[in-house]
Amino acid sequence: MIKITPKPIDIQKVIDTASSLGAGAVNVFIGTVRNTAHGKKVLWLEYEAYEAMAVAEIRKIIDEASHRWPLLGWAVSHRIGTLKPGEVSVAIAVSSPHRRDSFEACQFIIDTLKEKAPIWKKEIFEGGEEWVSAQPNVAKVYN
Amino acid sequence: MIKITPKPIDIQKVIDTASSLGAGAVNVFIGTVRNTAHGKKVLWLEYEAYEAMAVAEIRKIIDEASHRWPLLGWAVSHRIGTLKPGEVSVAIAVSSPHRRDSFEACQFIIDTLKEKAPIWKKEIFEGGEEWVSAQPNVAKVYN
Amino acid sequence: MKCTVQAFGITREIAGSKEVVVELPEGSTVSDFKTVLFSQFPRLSTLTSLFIAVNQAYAEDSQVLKTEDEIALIPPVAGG
Amino acid sequence: MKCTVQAFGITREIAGSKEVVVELPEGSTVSDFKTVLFSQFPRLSTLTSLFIAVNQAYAEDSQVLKTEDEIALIPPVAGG
Repeated sequence: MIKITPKPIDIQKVIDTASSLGAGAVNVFIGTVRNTAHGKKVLWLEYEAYEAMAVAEIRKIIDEASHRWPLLGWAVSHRIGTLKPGEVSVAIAVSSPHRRDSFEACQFIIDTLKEKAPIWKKEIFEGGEEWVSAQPNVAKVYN
Repeated sequence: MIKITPKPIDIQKVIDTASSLGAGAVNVFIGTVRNTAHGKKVLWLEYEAYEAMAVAEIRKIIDEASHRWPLLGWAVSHRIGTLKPGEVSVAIAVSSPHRRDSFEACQFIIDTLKEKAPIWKKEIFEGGEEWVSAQPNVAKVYN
Repeated sequence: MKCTVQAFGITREIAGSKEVVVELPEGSTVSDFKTVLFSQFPRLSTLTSLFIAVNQAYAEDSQVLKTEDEIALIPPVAGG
Repeated sequence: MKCTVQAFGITREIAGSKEVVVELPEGSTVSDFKTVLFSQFPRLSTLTSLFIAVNQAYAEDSQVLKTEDEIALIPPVAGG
Protein backbone atom coordinates (compact mmCIF):
# COMPACT_ATOMS: atom_id res chain seq x y z
CA MET A 1 0.00 0.00 0.00
CA ILE A 2 1.32 3.41 -1.02
CA LYS A 3 -1.00 6.22 -0.12
CA ILE A 4 -0.84 10.01 -0.42
CA THR A 5 -3.80 11.31 1.49
CA PRO A 6 -5.31 14.50 2.91
CA LYS A 7 -6.91 12.48 5.72
CA PRO A 8 -5.32 11.62 9.08
CA ILE A 9 -3.14 8.52 8.77
CA ASP A 10 -4.48 5.35 10.37
CA ILE A 11 -1.23 3.97 11.85
CA GLN A 12 -2.76 0.67 12.93
CA LYS A 13 -3.88 0.08 9.35
CA VAL A 14 -0.38 0.82 8.05
CA ILE A 15 1.01 -1.71 10.55
CA ASP A 16 -1.63 -4.33 9.75
CA THR A 17 -0.97 -3.95 6.02
CA ALA A 18 2.76 -4.50 6.54
CA SER A 19 2.37 -7.46 8.91
CA SER A 20 2.87 -11.06 7.90
CA LEU A 21 2.49 -14.43 9.60
CA GLY A 22 6.06 -15.31 8.62
CA ALA A 23 7.46 -12.15 10.19
CA GLY A 24 9.00 -11.87 13.63
CA ALA A 25 9.54 -8.13 13.38
CA VAL A 26 7.74 -5.03 12.22
CA ASN A 27 9.50 -1.69 12.24
CA VAL A 28 7.45 1.47 11.98
CA PHE A 29 8.63 5.00 11.37
CA ILE A 30 6.25 7.82 12.12
CA GLY A 31 7.08 11.39 11.17
CA THR A 32 5.34 14.02 13.26
CA VAL A 33 5.13 17.78 13.00
CA ARG A 34 7.44 19.47 15.51
CA ASN A 35 6.23 22.51 17.38
CA THR A 36 9.48 24.38 16.76
CA ALA A 37 11.95 24.81 13.90
CA HIS A 38 15.07 27.03 13.83
CA GLY A 39 14.03 28.18 17.30
CA LYS A 40 10.72 29.54 16.03
CA LYS A 41 7.27 28.36 17.03
CA VAL A 42 5.58 26.41 14.22
CA LEU A 43 1.89 27.21 13.80
CA TRP A 44 1.18 24.67 11.08
CA LEU A 45 2.63 23.02 7.98
CA GLU A 46 1.29 22.85 4.46
CA TYR A 47 2.23 19.63 2.64
CA GLU A 48 1.91 19.34 -1.10
CA ALA A 49 2.74 16.42 -3.41
CA TYR A 50 3.05 15.62 -7.08
CA GLU A 51 0.92 12.62 -6.28
CA ALA A 52 1.37 10.33 -9.28
CA MET A 53 5.12 10.80 -9.30
CA ALA A 54 5.37 10.53 -5.49
CA VAL A 55 3.65 7.14 -5.66
CA ALA A 56 5.96 6.10 -8.52
CA GLU A 57 9.11 7.20 -6.65
CA ILE A 58 8.03 5.51 -3.42
CA ARG A 59 7.34 2.34 -5.38
CA LYS A 60 10.92 2.43 -6.73
CA ILE A 61 12.20 2.88 -3.17
CA ILE A 62 10.14 -0.08 -1.96
CA ASP A 63 11.38 -2.20 -4.89
CA GLU A 64 14.97 -1.35 -4.01
CA ALA A 65 14.36 -2.08 -0.31
CA SER A 66 12.69 -5.41 -1.16
CA HIS A 67 15.71 -6.28 -3.25
CA ARG A 68 18.15 -5.47 -0.43
CA TRP A 69 16.26 -6.89 2.56
CA PRO A 70 13.93 -9.92 2.90
CA LEU A 71 10.73 -7.96 3.42
CA LEU A 72 7.49 -9.82 3.96
CA GLY A 73 5.21 -6.79 3.95
CA TRP A 74 5.31 -3.02 3.79
CA ALA A 75 3.09 0.05 3.72
CA VAL A 76 3.72 3.76 3.26
CA SER A 77 1.21 6.49 3.92
CA HIS A 78 2.05 10.17 3.50
CA ARG A 79 -0.28 12.95 4.43
CA ILE A 80 -0.78 16.19 2.50
CA GLY A 81 -2.64 19.40 3.32
CA THR A 82 -2.59 21.35 6.56
CA LEU A 83 -0.94 19.68 9.57
CA LYS A 84 -0.62 21.04 13.09
CA PRO A 85 2.21 20.23 15.54
CA GLY A 86 1.89 16.69 16.85
CA GLU A 87 0.10 15.41 13.76
CA VAL A 88 1.47 12.49 11.76
CA SER A 89 2.89 13.42 8.36
CA VAL A 90 4.16 9.99 7.31
CA ALA A 91 3.96 6.41 8.51
CA ILE A 92 6.10 3.61 7.09
CA ALA A 93 5.95 0.00 8.23
CA VAL A 94 7.94 -3.03 7.05
CA SER A 95 7.99 -6.58 8.30
CA SER A 96 10.72 -9.17 7.99
CA PRO A 97 11.61 -12.52 9.55
CA HIS A 98 14.35 -10.96 11.71
CA ARG A 99 14.46 -7.57 13.36
CA ARG A 100 17.70 -6.06 12.06
CA ASP A 101 16.38 -6.17 8.49
CA SER A 102 13.19 -4.39 9.50
CA PHE A 103 15.13 -1.53 11.09
CA GLU A 104 17.54 -1.16 8.19
CA ALA A 105 14.86 -1.32 5.51
CA CYS A 106 12.56 1.14 7.27
CA GLN A 107 15.38 3.63 7.75
CA PHE A 108 16.41 3.26 4.11
CA ILE A 109 12.84 3.92 2.99
CA ILE A 110 12.35 7.10 5.03
CA ASP A 111 15.85 8.39 4.19
CA THR A 112 15.31 7.84 0.47
CA LEU A 113 11.73 9.08 0.51
CA LYS A 114 12.95 12.36 2.00
CA GLU A 115 15.57 12.61 -0.72
CA LYS A 116 13.50 11.59 -3.74
CA ALA A 117 9.74 11.77 -3.28
CA PRO A 118 8.26 14.92 -4.84
CA ILE A 119 6.61 16.20 -1.68
CA TRP A 120 7.04 19.69 -0.28
CA LYS A 121 6.25 21.42 2.94
CA LYS A 122 5.87 25.02 3.93
CA GLU A 123 6.32 25.92 7.57
CA ILE A 124 4.07 28.67 8.85
CA PHE A 125 5.61 30.41 11.87
CA GLU A 126 4.43 33.30 13.93
CA GLY A 127 5.20 36.17 11.59
CA GLY A 128 6.52 34.25 8.60
CA GLU A 129 6.53 31.20 6.39
CA GLU A 130 9.09 29.19 4.46
CA TRP A 131 9.25 26.34 1.95
CA VAL A 132 11.57 23.89 3.71
CA SER A 133 15.00 23.46 2.06
CA ALA A 134 13.94 25.40 -1.03
CA GLN A 135 16.23 28.40 -0.77
CA PRO A 136 19.90 28.70 0.16
CA ASN A 137 21.05 30.54 3.28
CA VAL A 138 18.14 29.22 5.27
CA ALA A 139 18.75 26.71 8.06
CA LYS A 140 17.79 23.24 6.94
CA VAL A 141 15.21 21.26 8.90
CA TYR A 142 15.58 17.55 9.45
CA ASN A 143 13.14 15.31 11.21
CA MET B 1 5.29 3.36 30.52
CA ILE B 2 6.72 -0.11 31.08
CA LYS B 3 4.11 -2.81 31.01
CA ILE B 4 4.19 -6.61 31.28
CA THR B 5 0.70 -7.76 30.46
CA PRO B 6 -1.34 -10.87 29.64
CA LYS B 7 -3.67 -8.73 27.50
CA PRO B 8 -3.26 -7.92 23.80
CA ILE B 9 -0.96 -4.93 23.35
CA ASP B 10 -2.61 -1.69 22.26
CA ILE B 11 0.00 -0.44 19.79
CA GLN B 12 -1.63 2.93 19.26
CA LYS B 13 -1.48 3.54 23.00
CA VAL B 14 2.22 2.64 23.08
CA ILE B 15 2.82 5.12 20.24
CA ASP B 16 0.72 7.85 21.85
CA THR B 17 2.56 7.40 25.15
CA ALA B 18 5.93 7.79 23.42
CA SER B 19 4.91 10.77 21.28
CA SER B 20 5.89 14.34 22.06
CA LEU B 21 5.12 17.74 20.54
CA GLY B 22 8.84 18.45 20.28
CA ALA B 23 9.50 15.25 18.34
CA GLY B 24 9.80 14.93 14.60
CA ALA B 25 10.21 11.16 14.69
CA VAL B 26 8.76 8.14 16.41
CA ASN B 27 10.26 4.73 15.85
CA VAL B 28 8.28 1.66 16.78
CA PHE B 29 9.43 -1.92 17.00
CA ILE B 30 6.80 -4.63 17.09
CA GLY B 31 7.74 -8.24 17.76
CA THR B 32 5.29 -10.77 16.34
CA VAL B 33 4.99 -14.52 16.69
CA ARG B 34 6.26 -16.30 13.58
CA ASN B 35 4.36 -19.28 12.25
CA THR B 36 7.57 -21.30 11.76
CA ALA B 37 10.82 -21.87 13.63
CA HIS B 38 13.68 -24.24 12.69
CA GLY B 39 11.48 -25.30 9.76
CA LYS B 40 8.73 -26.51 12.06
CA LYS B 41 5.20 -25.16 12.26
CA VAL B 42 4.62 -23.16 15.45
CA LEU B 43 1.23 -23.79 17.07
CA TRP B 44 1.58 -21.25 19.85
CA LEU B 45 4.05 -19.70 22.29
CA GLU B 46 3.96 -19.50 26.06
CA TYR B 47 5.60 -16.34 27.44
CA GLU B 48 6.56 -16.08 31.07
CA ALA B 49 8.23 -13.22 32.96
CA TYR B 50 9.78 -12.48 36.32
CA GLU B 51 7.64 -9.37 36.24
CA ALA B 52 9.17 -7.12 38.92
CA MET B 53 12.69 -7.76 37.68
CA ALA B 54 11.67 -7.46 34.02
CA VAL B 55 10.27 -4.00 34.71
CA ALA B 56 13.44 -3.08 36.64
CA GLU B 57 15.73 -4.33 33.85
CA ILE B 58 13.72 -2.55 31.16
CA ARG B 59 13.89 0.64 33.22
CA LYS B 60 17.70 0.36 33.29
CA ILE B 61 17.70 -0.11 29.51
CA ILE B 62 15.50 2.96 29.04
CA ASP B 63 17.74 4.99 31.37
CA GLU B 64 20.78 3.98 29.36
CA ALA B 65 19.02 4.79 26.07
CA SER B 66 17.87 8.18 27.40
CA HIS B 67 21.47 8.88 28.35
CA ARG B 68 22.79 7.99 24.90
CA TRP B 69 20.08 9.52 22.70
CA PRO B 70 17.92 12.66 23.12
CA LEU B 71 14.64 10.85 23.70
CA LEU B 72 11.49 12.87 24.25
CA GLY B 73 9.20 9.95 25.02
CA TRP B 74 9.18 6.18 25.18
CA ALA B 75 6.97 3.21 26.01
CA VAL B 76 7.54 -0.53 26.25
CA SER B 77 4.82 -3.14 26.49
CA HIS B 78 5.60 -6.87 26.63
CA ARG B 79 2.96 -9.53 26.55
CA ILE B 80 2.99 -12.76 28.55
CA GLY B 81 0.82 -15.86 28.42
CA THR B 82 -0.30 -17.80 25.35
CA LEU B 83 0.33 -16.17 21.95
CA LYS B 84 -0.61 -17.51 18.53
CA PRO B 85 1.29 -16.82 15.29
CA GLY B 86 0.72 -13.24 14.13
CA GLU B 87 0.11 -11.92 17.63
CA VAL B 88 2.21 -9.08 19.05
CA SER B 89 4.64 -10.11 21.80
CA VAL B 90 6.32 -6.76 22.33
CA ALA B 91 5.91 -3.15 21.24
CA ILE B 92 8.53 -0.46 21.84
CA ALA B 93 8.18 3.17 20.79
CA VAL B 94 10.56 6.08 21.22
CA SER B 95 10.37 9.65 20.00
CA SER B 96 13.17 12.11 19.37
CA PRO B 97 13.64 15.43 17.59
CA HIS B 98 15.45 13.76 14.66
CA ARG B 99 14.84 10.39 13.09
CA ARG B 100 18.24 8.70 13.27
CA ASP B 101 18.20 8.85 17.06
CA SER B 102 14.77 7.23 17.18
CA PHE B 103 15.95 4.29 15.05
CA GLU B 104 19.15 3.78 17.00
CA ALA B 105 17.52 4.06 20.43
CA CYS B 106 14.67 1.73 19.54
CA GLN B 107 17.05 -0.89 18.15
CA PHE B 108 19.24 -0.60 21.25
CA ILE B 109 16.22 -1.11 23.50
CA ILE B 110 14.94 -4.25 21.76
CA ASP B 111 18.46 -5.71 21.40
CA THR B 112 19.20 -5.18 25.08
CA LEU B 113 15.75 -6.25 26.24
CA LYS B 114 16.25 -9.56 24.45
CA GLU B 115 19.61 -9.97 26.14
CA LYS B 116 18.72 -8.87 29.68
CA ALA B 117 15.02 -8.87 30.48
CA PRO B 118 13.98 -11.98 32.48
CA ILE B 119 11.33 -13.15 30.05
CA TRP B 120 11.10 -16.64 28.59
CA LYS B 121 9.22 -18.31 25.83
CA LYS B 122 8.36 -21.87 25.06
CA GLU B 123 7.53 -22.77 21.48
CA ILE B 124 4.88 -25.38 21.01
CA PHE B 125 5.23 -27.20 17.68
CA GLU B 126 3.29 -30.00 16.15
CA GLY B 127 4.68 -32.91 18.14
CA GLY B 128 7.01 -31.09 20.49
CA GLU B 129 7.89 -28.08 22.56
CA GLU B 130 11.02 -26.19 23.52
CA TRP B 131 12.14 -23.36 25.80
CA VAL B 132 13.85 -21.03 23.35
CA SER B 133 17.65 -20.76 23.78
CA ALA B 134 17.59 -22.68 27.06
CA GLN B 135 19.50 -25.77 26.07
CA PRO B 136 22.65 -26.23 23.98
CA ASN B 137 22.59 -28.10 20.67
CA VAL B 138 19.26 -26.58 19.74
CA ALA B 139 19.06 -24.06 16.90
CA LYS B 140 18.68 -20.56 18.25
CA VAL B 141 15.72 -18.45 17.22
CA TYR B 142 16.09 -14.77 16.55
CA ASN B 143 13.37 -12.40 15.67
CA MET C 1 6.24 23.44 -29.48
CA LYS C 2 4.16 24.56 -26.51
CA CYS C 3 4.82 22.79 -23.21
CA THR C 4 2.36 22.97 -20.36
CA VAL C 5 4.35 22.46 -17.19
CA GLN C 6 3.11 21.63 -13.69
CA ALA C 7 4.59 23.71 -10.90
CA PHE C 8 4.72 22.60 -7.24
CA GLY C 9 5.65 24.12 -3.92
CA ILE C 10 7.76 27.23 -4.14
CA THR C 11 7.84 27.06 -7.97
CA ARG C 12 4.04 27.27 -8.00
CA GLU C 13 4.22 30.37 -5.84
CA ILE C 14 6.99 31.95 -7.96
CA ALA C 15 5.09 31.21 -11.17
CA GLY C 16 1.86 32.38 -9.56
CA SER C 17 0.07 29.39 -11.04
CA LYS C 18 -0.17 25.59 -10.89
CA GLU C 19 0.66 25.43 -14.60
CA VAL C 20 3.00 27.45 -16.75
CA VAL C 21 3.30 27.39 -20.52
CA VAL C 22 6.75 27.43 -22.08
CA GLU C 23 7.37 27.81 -25.81
CA LEU C 24 10.27 25.66 -27.04
CA PRO C 25 11.89 24.82 -30.40
CA GLU C 26 11.32 21.21 -31.50
CA GLY C 27 14.12 18.92 -30.32
CA SER C 28 14.79 20.93 -27.18
CA THR C 29 16.39 19.17 -24.25
CA VAL C 30 15.63 19.49 -20.55
CA SER C 31 18.65 21.76 -20.32
CA ASP C 32 17.27 24.04 -23.08
CA PHE C 33 13.92 24.04 -21.31
CA LYS C 34 15.52 25.22 -18.06
CA THR C 35 17.28 28.07 -19.86
CA VAL C 36 13.98 29.33 -21.29
CA LEU C 37 12.24 28.77 -17.96
CA PHE C 38 14.84 30.77 -16.02
CA SER C 39 14.58 33.69 -18.46
CA GLN C 40 10.80 33.59 -18.04
CA PHE C 41 10.94 33.24 -14.20
CA PRO C 42 14.35 34.47 -13.00
CA ARG C 43 13.55 33.76 -9.33
CA LEU C 44 13.48 30.02 -10.13
CA SER C 45 17.28 30.17 -10.59
CA THR C 46 17.69 31.23 -6.94
CA LEU C 47 16.41 27.89 -5.61
CA THR C 48 18.78 25.44 -3.93
CA SER C 49 18.07 23.07 -6.81
CA LEU C 50 15.49 22.55 -9.52
CA PHE C 51 14.89 19.18 -11.10
CA ILE C 52 12.63 18.56 -14.04
CA ALA C 53 10.33 15.56 -14.10
CA VAL C 54 9.28 14.10 -17.42
CA ASN C 55 6.42 11.60 -17.38
CA GLN C 56 6.57 11.34 -13.59
CA ALA C 57 10.27 10.52 -13.35
CA TYR C 58 13.39 12.62 -12.79
CA ALA C 59 14.87 13.62 -16.17
CA GLU C 60 18.48 14.09 -17.21
CA ASP C 61 19.55 17.46 -18.66
CA SER C 62 20.20 15.76 -22.02
CA GLN C 63 16.73 14.25 -22.40
CA VAL C 64 14.88 15.51 -25.50
CA LEU C 65 11.35 16.75 -24.82
CA LYS C 66 8.31 15.80 -26.87
CA THR C 67 4.99 17.61 -27.12
CA GLU C 68 3.06 14.87 -25.35
CA ASP C 69 5.45 14.67 -22.36
CA GLU C 70 4.11 15.40 -18.90
CA ILE C 71 6.57 17.94 -17.53
CA ALA C 72 6.83 19.18 -13.94
CA LEU C 73 9.08 21.45 -11.89
CA ILE C 74 10.58 19.75 -8.83
CA PRO C 75 12.05 22.24 -6.36
CA PRO C 76 13.96 20.83 -3.35
CA VAL C 77 11.77 18.15 -1.83
CA ALA C 78 10.93 18.03 1.87
CA GLY C 79 8.61 15.11 2.47
CA GLY C 80 8.51 12.97 5.55
CA MET D 1 19.83 -20.70 56.42
CA LYS D 2 16.83 -21.69 54.34
CA CYS D 3 16.44 -19.88 51.00
CA THR D 4 13.18 -19.91 49.11
CA VAL D 5 14.02 -19.47 45.45
CA GLN D 6 11.74 -18.52 42.57
CA ALA D 7 12.12 -20.66 39.44
CA PHE D 8 11.09 -19.50 35.97
CA GLY D 9 10.78 -21.04 32.52
CA ILE D 10 12.71 -24.25 32.04
CA THR D 11 14.05 -24.10 35.64
CA ARG D 12 10.48 -24.15 36.92
CA GLU D 13 9.81 -27.25 34.84
CA ILE D 14 13.02 -28.97 35.93
CA ALA D 15 12.33 -28.17 39.59
CA GLY D 16 8.72 -29.18 39.15
CA SER D 17 7.64 -26.14 41.12
CA LYS D 18 7.54 -22.32 41.05
CA GLU D 19 9.55 -22.23 44.24
CA VAL D 20 12.38 -24.40 45.52
CA VAL D 21 13.89 -24.38 48.98
CA VAL D 22 17.67 -24.60 49.30
CA GLU D 23 19.45 -25.06 52.63
CA LEU D 24 22.69 -23.06 52.82
CA PRO D 25 25.35 -22.32 55.44
CA GLU D 26 25.35 -18.70 56.67
CA GLY D 27 27.70 -16.52 54.64
CA SER D 28 27.22 -18.53 51.44
CA THR D 29 27.86 -16.78 48.13
CA VAL D 30 25.90 -17.04 44.89
CA SER D 31 28.57 -19.45 43.70
CA ASP D 32 28.08 -21.68 46.77
CA PHE D 33 24.33 -21.52 46.18
CA LYS D 34 24.72 -22.74 42.62
CA THR D 35 26.85 -25.69 43.75
CA VAL D 36 24.14 -26.80 46.17
CA LEU D 37 21.44 -26.13 43.60
CA PHE D 38 23.16 -28.24 40.92
CA SER D 39 23.58 -31.15 43.34
CA GLN D 40 19.88 -30.89 44.18
CA PHE D 41 18.77 -30.52 40.53
CA PRO D 42 21.53 -31.89 38.27
CA ARG D 43 19.59 -31.09 35.08
CA LEU D 44 19.97 -27.37 35.81
CA SER D 45 23.67 -27.68 34.99
CA THR D 46 22.80 -28.72 31.41
CA LEU D 47 21.33 -25.32 30.58
CA THR D 48 23.11 -22.95 28.18
CA SER D 49 23.49 -20.58 31.12
CA LEU D 50 21.98 -19.98 34.53
CA PHE D 51 22.09 -16.59 36.20
CA ILE D 52 20.98 -15.90 39.73
CA ALA D 53 18.96 -12.81 40.52
CA VAL D 54 19.14 -11.35 44.00
CA ASN D 55 16.57 -8.70 44.90
CA GLN D 56 15.46 -8.41 41.28
CA ALA D 57 18.90 -7.77 39.81
CA TYR D 58 21.56 -10.00 38.26
CA ALA D 59 24.00 -11.10 40.96
CA GLU D 60 27.75 -11.75 40.77
CA ASP D 61 29.07 -15.17 41.82
CA SER D 62 30.88 -13.54 44.77
CA GLN D 63 27.79 -11.86 46.26
CA VAL D 64 27.00 -13.08 49.79
CA LEU D 65 23.39 -14.15 50.32
CA LYS D 66 21.27 -13.08 53.26
CA THR D 67 18.12 -14.75 54.62
CA GLU D 68 15.85 -11.90 53.54
CA ASP D 69 17.13 -11.77 49.93
CA GLU D 70 14.69 -12.41 47.10
CA ILE D 71 16.45 -15.05 45.03
CA ALA D 72 15.45 -16.25 41.56
CA LEU D 73 16.78 -18.61 38.89
CA ILE D 74 17.26 -16.94 35.51
CA PRO D 75 17.73 -19.48 32.71
CA PRO D 76 18.58 -18.12 29.21
CA VAL D 77 16.14 -15.32 28.49
CA ALA D 78 14.13 -15.14 25.29
CA GLY D 79 11.89 -12.11 25.46
CA GLY D 80 10.87 -9.96 22.53
